[in-house]
Amino acid sequence: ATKFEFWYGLSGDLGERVQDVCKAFNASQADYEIVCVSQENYENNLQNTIAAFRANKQPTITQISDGGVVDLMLSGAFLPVRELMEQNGYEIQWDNYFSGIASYFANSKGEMLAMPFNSSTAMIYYNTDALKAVGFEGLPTTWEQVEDVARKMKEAGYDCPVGMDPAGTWQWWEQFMVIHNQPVATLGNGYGGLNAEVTFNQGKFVDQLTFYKRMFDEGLFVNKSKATGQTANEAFTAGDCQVTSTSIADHGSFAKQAAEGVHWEVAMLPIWEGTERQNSVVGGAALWTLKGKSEEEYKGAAAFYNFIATPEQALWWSTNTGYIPVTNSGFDSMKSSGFYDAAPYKGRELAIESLTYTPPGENSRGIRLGNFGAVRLEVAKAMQSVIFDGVDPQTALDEAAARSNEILRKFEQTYKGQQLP
Amino acid sequence: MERRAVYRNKVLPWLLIGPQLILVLVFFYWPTSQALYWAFTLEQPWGGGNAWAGFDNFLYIFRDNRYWATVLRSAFYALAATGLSMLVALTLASFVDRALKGTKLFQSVFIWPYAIAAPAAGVAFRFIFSPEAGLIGGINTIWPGIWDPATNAAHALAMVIICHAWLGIGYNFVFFLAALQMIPKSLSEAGAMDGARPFQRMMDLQLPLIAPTAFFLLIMNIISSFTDSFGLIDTMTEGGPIGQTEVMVYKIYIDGFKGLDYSGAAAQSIILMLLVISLTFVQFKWVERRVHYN
Amino acid sequence: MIERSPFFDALTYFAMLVGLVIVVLPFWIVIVAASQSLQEVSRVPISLLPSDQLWINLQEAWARADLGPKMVNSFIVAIGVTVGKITLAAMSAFAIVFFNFKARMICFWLIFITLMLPLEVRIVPTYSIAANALLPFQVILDTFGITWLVQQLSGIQIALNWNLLNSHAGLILPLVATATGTFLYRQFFMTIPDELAEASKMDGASAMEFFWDVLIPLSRTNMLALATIMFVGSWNSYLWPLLITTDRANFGTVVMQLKALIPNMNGTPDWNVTMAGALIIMLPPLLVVAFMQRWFVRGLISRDK
Amino acid sequence: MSQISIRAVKKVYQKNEVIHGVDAEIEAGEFVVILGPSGCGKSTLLRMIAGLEEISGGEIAIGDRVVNKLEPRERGCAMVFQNYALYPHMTVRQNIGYSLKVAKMPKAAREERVMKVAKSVSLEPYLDRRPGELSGGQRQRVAMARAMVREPKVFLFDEPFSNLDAKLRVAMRAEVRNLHRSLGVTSVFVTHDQTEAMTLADRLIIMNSGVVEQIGKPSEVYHHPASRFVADFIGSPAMNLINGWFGEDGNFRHGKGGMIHLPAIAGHVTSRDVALGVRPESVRRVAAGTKGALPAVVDYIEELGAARLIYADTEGSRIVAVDNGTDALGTGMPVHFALAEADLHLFDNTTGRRIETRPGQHAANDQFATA
Amino acid sequence: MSQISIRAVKKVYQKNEVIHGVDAEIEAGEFVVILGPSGCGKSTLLRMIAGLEEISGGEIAIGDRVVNKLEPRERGCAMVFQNYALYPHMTVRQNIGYSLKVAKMPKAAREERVMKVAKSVSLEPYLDRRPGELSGGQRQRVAMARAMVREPKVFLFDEPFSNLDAKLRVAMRAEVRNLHRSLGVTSVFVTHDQTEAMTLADRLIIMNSGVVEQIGKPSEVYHHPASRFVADFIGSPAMNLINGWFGEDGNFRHGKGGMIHLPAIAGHVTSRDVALGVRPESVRRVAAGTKGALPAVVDYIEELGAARLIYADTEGSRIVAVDNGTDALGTGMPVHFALAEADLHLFDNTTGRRIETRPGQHAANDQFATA
Ligand SMILES: Nc1ncnc2c1ncn2[C@@H]1O[C@H](COP(=O)(O)OP(=O)(O)OP(=O)(O)O)[C@@H](O)[C@H]1O
Ligand SMILES: Nc1ncnc2c1ncn2[C@@H]1O[C@H](COP(=O)(O)OP(=O)(O)OP(=O)(O)O)[C@@H](O)[C@H]1O
Ligand SMILES: O=P(O)(O)OC[C@H](O)CO
Ligand SMILES: [Mg+2]
Ligand SMILES: [Mg+2]
Repeated sequence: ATKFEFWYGLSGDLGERVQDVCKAFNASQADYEIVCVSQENYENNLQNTIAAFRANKQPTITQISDGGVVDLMLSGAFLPVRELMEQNGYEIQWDNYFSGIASYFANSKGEMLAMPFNSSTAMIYYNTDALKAVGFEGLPTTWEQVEDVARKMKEAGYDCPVGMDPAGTWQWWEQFMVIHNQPVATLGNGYGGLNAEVTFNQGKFVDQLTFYKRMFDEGLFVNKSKATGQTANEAFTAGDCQVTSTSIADHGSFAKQAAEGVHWEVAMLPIWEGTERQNSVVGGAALWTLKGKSEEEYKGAAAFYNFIATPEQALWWSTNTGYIPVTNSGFDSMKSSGFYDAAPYKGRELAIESLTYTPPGENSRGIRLGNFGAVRLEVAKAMQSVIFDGVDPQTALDEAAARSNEILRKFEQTYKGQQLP
Repeated sequence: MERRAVYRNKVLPWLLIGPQLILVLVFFYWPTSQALYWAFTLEQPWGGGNAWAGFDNFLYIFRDNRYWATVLRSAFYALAATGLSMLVALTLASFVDRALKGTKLFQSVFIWPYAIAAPAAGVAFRFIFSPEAGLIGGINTIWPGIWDPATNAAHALAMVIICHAWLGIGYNFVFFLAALQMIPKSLSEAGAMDGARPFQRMMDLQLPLIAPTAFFLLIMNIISSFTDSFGLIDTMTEGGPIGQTEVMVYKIYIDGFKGLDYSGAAAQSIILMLLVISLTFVQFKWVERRVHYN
Repeated sequence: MIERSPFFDALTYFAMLVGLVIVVLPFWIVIVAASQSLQEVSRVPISLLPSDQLWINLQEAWARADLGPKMVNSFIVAIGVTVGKITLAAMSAFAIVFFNFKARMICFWLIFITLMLPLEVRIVPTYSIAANALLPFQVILDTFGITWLVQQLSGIQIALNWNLLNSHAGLILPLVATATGTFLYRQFFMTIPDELAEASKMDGASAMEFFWDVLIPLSRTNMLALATIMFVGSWNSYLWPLLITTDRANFGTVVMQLKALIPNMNGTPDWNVTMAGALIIMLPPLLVVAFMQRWFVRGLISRDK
Repeated sequence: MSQISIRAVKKVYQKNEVIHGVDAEIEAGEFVVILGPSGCGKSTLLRMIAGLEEISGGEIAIGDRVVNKLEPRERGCAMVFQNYALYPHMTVRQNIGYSLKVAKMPKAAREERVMKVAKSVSLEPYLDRRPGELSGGQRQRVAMARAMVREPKVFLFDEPFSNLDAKLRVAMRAEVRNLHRSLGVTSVFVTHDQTEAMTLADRLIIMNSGVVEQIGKPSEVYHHPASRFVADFIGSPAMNLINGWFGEDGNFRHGKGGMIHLPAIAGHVTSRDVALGVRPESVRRVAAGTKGALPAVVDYIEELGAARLIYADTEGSRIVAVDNGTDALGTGMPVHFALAEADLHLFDNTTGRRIETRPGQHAANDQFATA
Repeated sequence: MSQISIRAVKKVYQKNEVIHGVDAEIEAGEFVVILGPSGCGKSTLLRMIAGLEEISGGEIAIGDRVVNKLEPRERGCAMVFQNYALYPHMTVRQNIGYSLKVAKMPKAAREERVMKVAKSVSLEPYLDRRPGELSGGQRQRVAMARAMVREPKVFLFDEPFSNLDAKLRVAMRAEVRNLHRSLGVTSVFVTHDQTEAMTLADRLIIMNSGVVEQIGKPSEVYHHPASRFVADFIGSPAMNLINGWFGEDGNFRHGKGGMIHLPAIAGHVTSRDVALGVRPESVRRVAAGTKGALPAVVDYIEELGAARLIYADTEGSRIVAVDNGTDALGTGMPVHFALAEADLHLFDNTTGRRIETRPGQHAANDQFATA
């Protein structure tokens, strides 16, 4: 059997699910053997993939998240998945994929560059007992309500109404921008070319950051992170924090890990009253096929892609993680089978609802910026410096924007003369 | 090198020194030249090619106040950790030097920190200093939030520096003790005959005489503040909060390997190398002067 | 010491005891925490008495960080670096100290400049060669047209390639390349009187016979010292393995696993397991230093003179 | 009253007694040299006087104070160490002035005193150098200046010249002598070099394995050694010491049937296991057949330039003679010796002590006795 | 034919000539000592013979082979080094046997030879010790045994006793002499100790600053020094050398108006800037008023035990005399000296060479001249 490697950026419970997929694939046929290696998280995986590629030791398949799409696009290091599948004689219904996914992971012609695998979006999770305790019916949908319940929870003696890691830019910044229809960058969030400039220091996010700061000062939001010894997710499942925001992907893990007596539900991210909700942007990652491997390995990769695209596999994956089904038909069939109607899967359909709330617009089809990981880090720093050190939000964001632009310019220079595909 | 070289042979010395020379060329000179090249170009992360950038990378670094903050922080870190560590080590060494009964036991234990990997010490001290557990965290149960290295940069930096200083105690102690023991006993006795009391002898005789060792240690500690700090920071704070515990090496790592800016990192690397070389050069000059004494 | 007053003696013991606490306390806390149960370790402030869970925690840490294969790797690296360094260092120091050849001083400086720059300081440069350690030779062959020549003559394209990523060689060789050992050996060789070499010459021994029969046996202490320093240094190395190893499962070292032990994956801050892991990982070099103390201290110090 | 009294002083190092009860009185202004082989306890004794070593038993008084419990600084002694023990990081000026500085003497007064002392040992040109920039002799002088500057009651020297080469040693000897002459300070000087000791001392204290063998003037010690040890130790080439048996007939029997007739001594000594001592310069070659001449066979000759040493065997015992002859003499040739009767010494081999053969046997003279 | 021929040998270190053309012939079986002050090039010359130092000019032959280009091991020399240079990690047995092992001699034969040599220097009981566990003298003997075991044609010694104490040195001297007597191997021995040189040498080579000053038998060198340097260097206390001016009237004028009448020499010497040499033992005290006695004033006295040295000033020049008197003599007291005419030497102060005043002036005798 031909062996080939697959590096992925998930760990913990989700990482084990990936291993399950790999085992299932290996068991399903005898021609190929996939070797799946966890690189802990998306950033590490990107970094290690680059190192390996430079050393000509790259895996055949690597899992790159939304943030790394442009890095891959210009790397010249990958084979577009569409070509790969065609060459190996697989028929894939590319237009069956979620438009959000397609707009993120496809080139400007709409040709899919990477195989969609684990897609998600950011959600907010509530401890329903705590909500009940403060007399809130249903789940909050606006930031006003969130503030309100948080304040009441505090008064009711909850130490940590909302757990938040200010380094979590994806849910607390990126998705906020998108659903509030705020541009992260010019040229349609960078889709228009490498010369885009960030603009997140203007508009609603300045107020939002001011809001976060106020919440922290009032003790309604509490810093929860690795550095404090307990992440926001842990604090939530342990019942220590009553609200948290994270990926829908964690829905499965929460169900397993929630401490006894902790009851919770998931909801779409809140918006400010008076704003029109825009669709949220797709998260998670897709599978990229790297250059420099043998035909046999590519055949194996194609077979693997085909395997995960089978309806049974897709169903298994979405069932056992919180990731959404990546195809329209997949979603439809799960929905019609009543999958989302009862616990423990109830609520996951809201992710799809969030993603499809409106048709993707200029500001909500995705973000196409080079070295976006570094930009995220700048924003994270801005958020932390506001929240921890009391820096003025506008100042902090201006600085982050200026630095982000430098990162983008450097990227542009590095790939001088190249175009986004 | 004043000694006469005893053997003359055209081939043998090359065979002997060859392997090391090759390793040094492959792992030192070639890479350094390569990095120098990167520093003057914009290297594509995936290695597809690069664009000539002249001094841009350096100018970019020099214009970046965050870089200078890192340099200052590194200097502070180095001096604080070094000073703390050397002070403790010197104190211990000068008491051990009295060679009372049982000192041997203390002496051997004082060396232990040398054996410990920085990341291991980092993990241990992280627990000790953890705000919600362990030893220091206890203070938070009395005054909540008074100790919080997760968000307070000063706390985080202090925690790392203390750990670093602890790690250096063993090494510094060994050198100080050796230096003190190398001072002829008769010098102390001459001091006693001259009427000086122990503390005064320490200040007037011992300290000036171990000054060269102290200076050597200062340099070695500063260099180690570039090396050991990585493992500490990576396990204790990962440079946080808000990058406020990043030191030069850590920033190189973050910018280069996390931020995928190989060229900027290469430029920083070159600067760091020059810095270390000049420190060592100063040390050599000092050593030359020290020869004077004896 | 001249003054022998009881007060001064008492002060001395007191100061040394304080020092002992400073040095030993972290070790103690690691051991204590590693022996406690989750509840005990979560108590604030922590009890400073060990409990009975040590073995369980050690097993848990061993399993969680997959320390078995990592231990093997760490030993391979530490021993590889130690042996490699000692061998190379003794040889090159011998050449530098005892041979009179033209490029002697140049070689000396070429090697000794590296002494000033530990791997961490030149991490980016060193990393640049991770992909292909033989690239310099390829470049030499290319620039001198040898590649072209060989291709013309034999049709074979010379492509030297030695990838260091995820290999023991990659973990070991850059650590071997520095001059620490060479310097230590040089310092030692310089203390060997010329007459010893001359006596062996008069006895009819060749240079290599002198090396084997006299120098090597004489440098046993230095070898032990260097071995200790190298073992500890390479066991404890962190940044380089982190960069050069993308396949942690197969090529990771124990020290790299420390971070994986920090509680955050599973929700509960089980510091007891973390400390048990730290204990396992810090033990081998600690034992080496404790046992080799006598020799290694001497060697360590002679490095500076 | 003497300046330094050493009374039954003992020293024990870790249960190991190295000084077994020494008594000595040193007069004010005297220059006393402690002489003895390596390891005999000279330094230990000196360091106990200085206060650098605890006194395990007995007591030491300086002036009229028992100093056993006093710190070095309180004893009024200054010491010159074997390796000078100069402060390497201080200039000559600072080295000399350090004790004054410690004593908080005002700077001006200090300067003046340092200058005065430096002048007295001709060190002015070097005041701003460091010890490392001085020659051995100059360093030695700094060490002395440093001791002098405090105007101590007692000078202690521990082999101060042992690191100097032969020529310099002789020169420094003269300097120390001059110094002592001009300052008149009580001095105790330790050495194991007998020439140094002889030429410097007012009185010698000869030590061996932690006990005092003899205390006396140099000439006294030379001409009237109180023990076999002293006889053997003092003088170069060493005194001939022939082991033998003294009969009541006044004959000394030794070796393989050797016999020396010594009527002058006969009456004073009863038969015992003794050693007969005679200095090589008191052994003179005489013509074969001279009455009572000791017959001997030349073993070998050592040419000294001015004279030669004849190493010979007289009936199984080794005898050495200083000879001024220039005739060809070689191994195996027969010679005859006469011993100067005035320079004959007897030692009890059991106790090692001298056997007094006549009262007032002091100065050597030139008369030669025949056996 | 001589065993070692040194012909116009030069040595240049980095443009610095330290040996300026040395010629010497060493006969087979001879024991030659190279003597000279520190730094004069003794070791360098010896090392060139050994092959440890390249020969910059001239040639050295051992036996009938010019050895300039040969490796040490091909020259058949064995060397004993100043600090012994024993292999510290090997036992005595291994030290001695190492050269045989390198030469691949079978183990049994090697053992036997080592045993034989060890026996000849009484080292058998120590064969399994390391050098660190031996006394200085024993180490010295191991070094000699190591040299002997190869049965070399030539023994080379570079100050082999300089690390030993005085007594041991004398003893080792005897051993080396015996060794040479029994083996009869040509030996070259370097030292700067004149007593050692005088007592050991068949012939002396006296070197100074890279040139040979004199080659000759010890007594020849002592009694007939070929240059002012040799006169000053050989003998202890050193020869009195009084700088002055020799008039045609046969009077030697020196110092502040001093004049010595030397009729015996007068005829042979024209007026020149010369030094008059006379050994201290040839300066005898005479009664005041003795005809032609040199008047002098005592500077100081050095007591040597057997005799004393009088350091005195005679009209501005320093003169030293060996004196056997026992009368009290002190600084400033007047004395009178007579010089032994047979032991008077004259040296040209410009060239430093001896001025021959009469033919065959060799042996000293006891006659004393008056001025
Ligand atoms: N600190 C010490 N501990 C134990 N024994 C000691 C110590 N110092 C000296 N000794 C022993 O005491 C004895 C006398 O030593 P001391 O130094 O007084 O001899 P010394 O006569 O000065 O000899 P040298 O001429 O070699 O200096 C020696 O046997 C020595 O080994
Ligand atoms: N390797 C060398 N390089 C340069 N000069 C040297 C070297 N070896 C010796 N010399 C010089 O050559 C001269 C003679 O040295 P040599 O060692 O032969 O003297 P020596 O007579 O043996 O003296 P000593 O009695 O001190 O051993 C000295 O001036 C010395 O400085
Ligand atoms: O946690 P995931 O897998 O949903 O991904 C989150 C973000 O997309 C990371 O960029
Ligand atoms: Mg002593
Ligand atoms: Mg020499």
